[in-house]
Amino acid sequence: MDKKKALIHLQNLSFAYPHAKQNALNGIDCKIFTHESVAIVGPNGAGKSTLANHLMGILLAQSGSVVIDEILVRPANIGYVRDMVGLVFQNPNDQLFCPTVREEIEFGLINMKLPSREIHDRVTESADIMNIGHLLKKPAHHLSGGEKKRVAIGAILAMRPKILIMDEPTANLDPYNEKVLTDLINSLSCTKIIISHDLPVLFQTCQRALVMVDGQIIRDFSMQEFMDDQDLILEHGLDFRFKCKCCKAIHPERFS
Amino acid sequence: MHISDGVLPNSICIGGYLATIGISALCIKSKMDTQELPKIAVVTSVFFVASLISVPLGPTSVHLILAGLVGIILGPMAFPSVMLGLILQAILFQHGGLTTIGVNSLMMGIAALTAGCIFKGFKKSHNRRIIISVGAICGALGTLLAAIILALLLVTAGEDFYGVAKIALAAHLPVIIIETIITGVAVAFLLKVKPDLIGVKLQQ
Amino acid sequence: MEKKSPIISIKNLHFTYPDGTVALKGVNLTIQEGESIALVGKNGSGKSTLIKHLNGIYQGDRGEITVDGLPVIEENLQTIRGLIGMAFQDPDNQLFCPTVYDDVAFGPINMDVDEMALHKRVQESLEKMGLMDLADCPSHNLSFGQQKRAAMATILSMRPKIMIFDEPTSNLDPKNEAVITEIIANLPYTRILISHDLPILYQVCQKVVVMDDGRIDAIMSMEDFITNRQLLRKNGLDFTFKCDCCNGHNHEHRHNQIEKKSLSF
Amino acid sequence: MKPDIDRYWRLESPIHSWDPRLKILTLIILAFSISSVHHISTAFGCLFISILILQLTKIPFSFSLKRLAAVTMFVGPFFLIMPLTVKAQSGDTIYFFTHLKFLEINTRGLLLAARVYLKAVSIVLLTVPMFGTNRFDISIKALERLKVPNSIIQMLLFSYRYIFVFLSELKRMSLAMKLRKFSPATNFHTLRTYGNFLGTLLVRSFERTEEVYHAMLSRGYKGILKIRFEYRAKAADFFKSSLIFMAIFGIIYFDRFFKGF
Repeated sequence: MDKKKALIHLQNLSFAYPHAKQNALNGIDCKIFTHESVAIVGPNGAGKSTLANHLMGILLAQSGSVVIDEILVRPANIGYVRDMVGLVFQNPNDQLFCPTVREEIEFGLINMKLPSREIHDRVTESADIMNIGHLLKKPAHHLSGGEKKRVAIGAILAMRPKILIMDEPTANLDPYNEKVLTDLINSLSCTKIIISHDLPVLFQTCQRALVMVDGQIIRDFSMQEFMDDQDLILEHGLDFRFKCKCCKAIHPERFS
Repeated sequence: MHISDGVLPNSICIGGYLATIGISALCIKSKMDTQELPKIAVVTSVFFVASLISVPLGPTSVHLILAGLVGIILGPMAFPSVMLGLILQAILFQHGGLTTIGVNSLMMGIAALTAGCIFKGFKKSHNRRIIISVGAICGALGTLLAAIILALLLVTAGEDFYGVAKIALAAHLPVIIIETIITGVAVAFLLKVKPDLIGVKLQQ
Repeated sequence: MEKKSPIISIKNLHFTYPDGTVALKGVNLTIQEGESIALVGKNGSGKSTLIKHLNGIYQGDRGEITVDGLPVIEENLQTIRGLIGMAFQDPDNQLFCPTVYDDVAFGPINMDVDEMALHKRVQESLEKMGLMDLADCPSHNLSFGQQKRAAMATILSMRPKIMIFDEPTSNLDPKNEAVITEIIANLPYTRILISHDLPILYQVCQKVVVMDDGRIDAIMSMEDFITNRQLLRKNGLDFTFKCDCCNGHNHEHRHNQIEKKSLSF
Repeated sequence: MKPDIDRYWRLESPIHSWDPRLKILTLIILAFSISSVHHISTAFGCLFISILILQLTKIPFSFSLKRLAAVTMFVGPFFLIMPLTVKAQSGDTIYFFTHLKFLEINTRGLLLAARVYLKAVSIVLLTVPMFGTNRFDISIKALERLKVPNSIIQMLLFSYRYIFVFLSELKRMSLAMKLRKFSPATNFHTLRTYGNFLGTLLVRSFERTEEVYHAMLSRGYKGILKIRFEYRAKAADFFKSSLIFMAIFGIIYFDRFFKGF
């Protein structure tokens, strides 16, 4: 196991925002390997987004280091890092601004200065994966929440990142669209990092869970172990017991 | 594009204030029932924020003026909107001076009103291309007019400022090109996504 | 038993948007005082349009509505808007004043509440929502959970008889979700909830009104609704896949154990 | 860029405790008086008065200094342009290069530019004591008591509120663009991107206005924003104003009748 090279390697990473009393990240050590899908969970303010921002090179390590695919994240390498890592925002509206879905997907590719044939191929490919081929000519603005989300992921996917970070991918979706999206996420082959509060979704999509509290990773174990650790879940306000009560009412047979 | 404090003679500054108050009052009375107030205010804040976007121009960068687009979208209410934006800018960012809110409003507001009037004439058109081109021309015109009024105002400061006026006018020529394209693209976007926002009804 | 007159009654309501979209096609509905109603349906089925008719933001083309016995017409609007507190989905749209205090005071001021009573009401609402320390804060400085609570305080201060919530728990983390659900569940008013979040509906509401394509499709009890898989699926509320992860983890059981412990001590 | 005029409104100083109505009225008259100054020596005097008032507020000078960037950007070029373009008058000193005869440098232009700059800086510095020593909304409410129409006040307050909403929207959206490897340059792709971006902001804002307006109606809004304002002017407030009026009188007297230096 140790011989395998880590795709993402965080070493003693610490970060504090200006004027903040506490460190937002406090000595993070962690390795993430190719094709893993990792859930980052924790209460608000635990440092999940700050960690994601480090992986994108939006924030730079104040001490310690972030290494992605054996390249150290520092200002000179930002372009490379952004080729490697794609970030899907929580609110797709923050990401979509083009008059049509096609232009939306093309935007990143034009910025990468790809030839037009390649752009065309990648748009088709990404639209196929996310099942948005029928929307290409429509303005993203008029789509439903679930469709927008798929377009936002498709636009990132077309840039072919090796690592896909998703911030609350199922926020604001109804259960049906949640299911559709969860299945789509499961079909993606790249390395995935999902930040979410939604344990059921994480349970469906991830094998490994990193639990963050107060800027530290307090647990790093398999999703199954995490779901079994009820005390931990309760302690950090990630409880979904009352959702289960609802499940029970729908499916009494399963809980007999 | 702003005239700072201390450039123009006081009589012009005060005159600018009076004219701005007069025109705003006319615009508000003529067009608006009080129900529209919150809407105008929210759109004003978008333009305020948009004017913070800086566009690279060769080695330097310029901020967007958007007088044309304001006129296209708000019509007669463009003038009070410009005035509000400038008051907020003077207080929050110090872009425009306190004593020159009046003249600056006149400069941008008249340009916006003119652009709005011209665009209004073509709203009934069913041809996408015509509407987009007119939008782009309004963008150009808004900037050009504002630059001309800027130059004229600088001239009132006396013979010594003629040179500054000429150079200010010349410096805005590349900005006109930028504003033309951006306004054109924005109008095309709105036409596609929400045409009623610019008062156009396209047949599908 | 004497029959109470309904607090809301809607008869044959039709509405078409100015752009020609037909949104409501003959809605009939009565709601009794003290009921909690879950209003569900697909996007575009007319839920939001319907609730905006209750306080006269939209005026129907045909049909009539009465709220607390008053017909919803121009002369009564001000009174009716005092009776109905409406919480919108995005708190940024509900908090339009420079400070939280101003926002909470906005409703009562428009209802011509005098200065002393106003201050008391604002204090009371802020206290209920746990926002006393943030009264003078601009709302853009609040966290999302605080904004949601501030938005609720703005309607509490109007002391309405009916409260309407549009997606009250969207975008919240589980902790805040639980807090907001708790608050809504304990409000002593007639409540109408629009939400895709079945658990909160389940906790708060006893009755479900299903809308489809501008009409009322079904009215039933929450127990009936929640066991009707087909209807749940049709309205995008099918929760089943979430149950997979509850399955095998009997949280309820565990929770009972913890409670038992605390009893025995 | 984030408006932070509000940062120091909680400090305590003679300027902070000054009734906002009198404060704004007095200082705006002072601003116009500074704008009318003709002589560079008086302009220096104005700058001194502005800095004095600013120091009284106890707001760190560096905070106010940051606000001078925009003025410097607008007036800065005057220092380059005016010496070259001002028409020669009798008594002017002119430098020229023996080989570049057309390039004449007139020192009077330099003085003119300096005068404009000094005046602009003095006035810009005044906005900090004027609006930075009360919470923004209280200053605006004070304007209503100074007979600015209610409609304007409403729009100012609402715009102010939504500037923050759109600023954070703009920030998130431009970050999203940057992460998709967008780097602005002088080309059509950049302009098209900004045009679409602007269109998106506008569409989203319009949809927001609808909801905001409905939220206001729901809480009984009838077109007038009722404004509560609790200040009462005291003797000390009038005393502060009269001190400033004496300074104004001094400026005008020195500039017009004493003819500066």
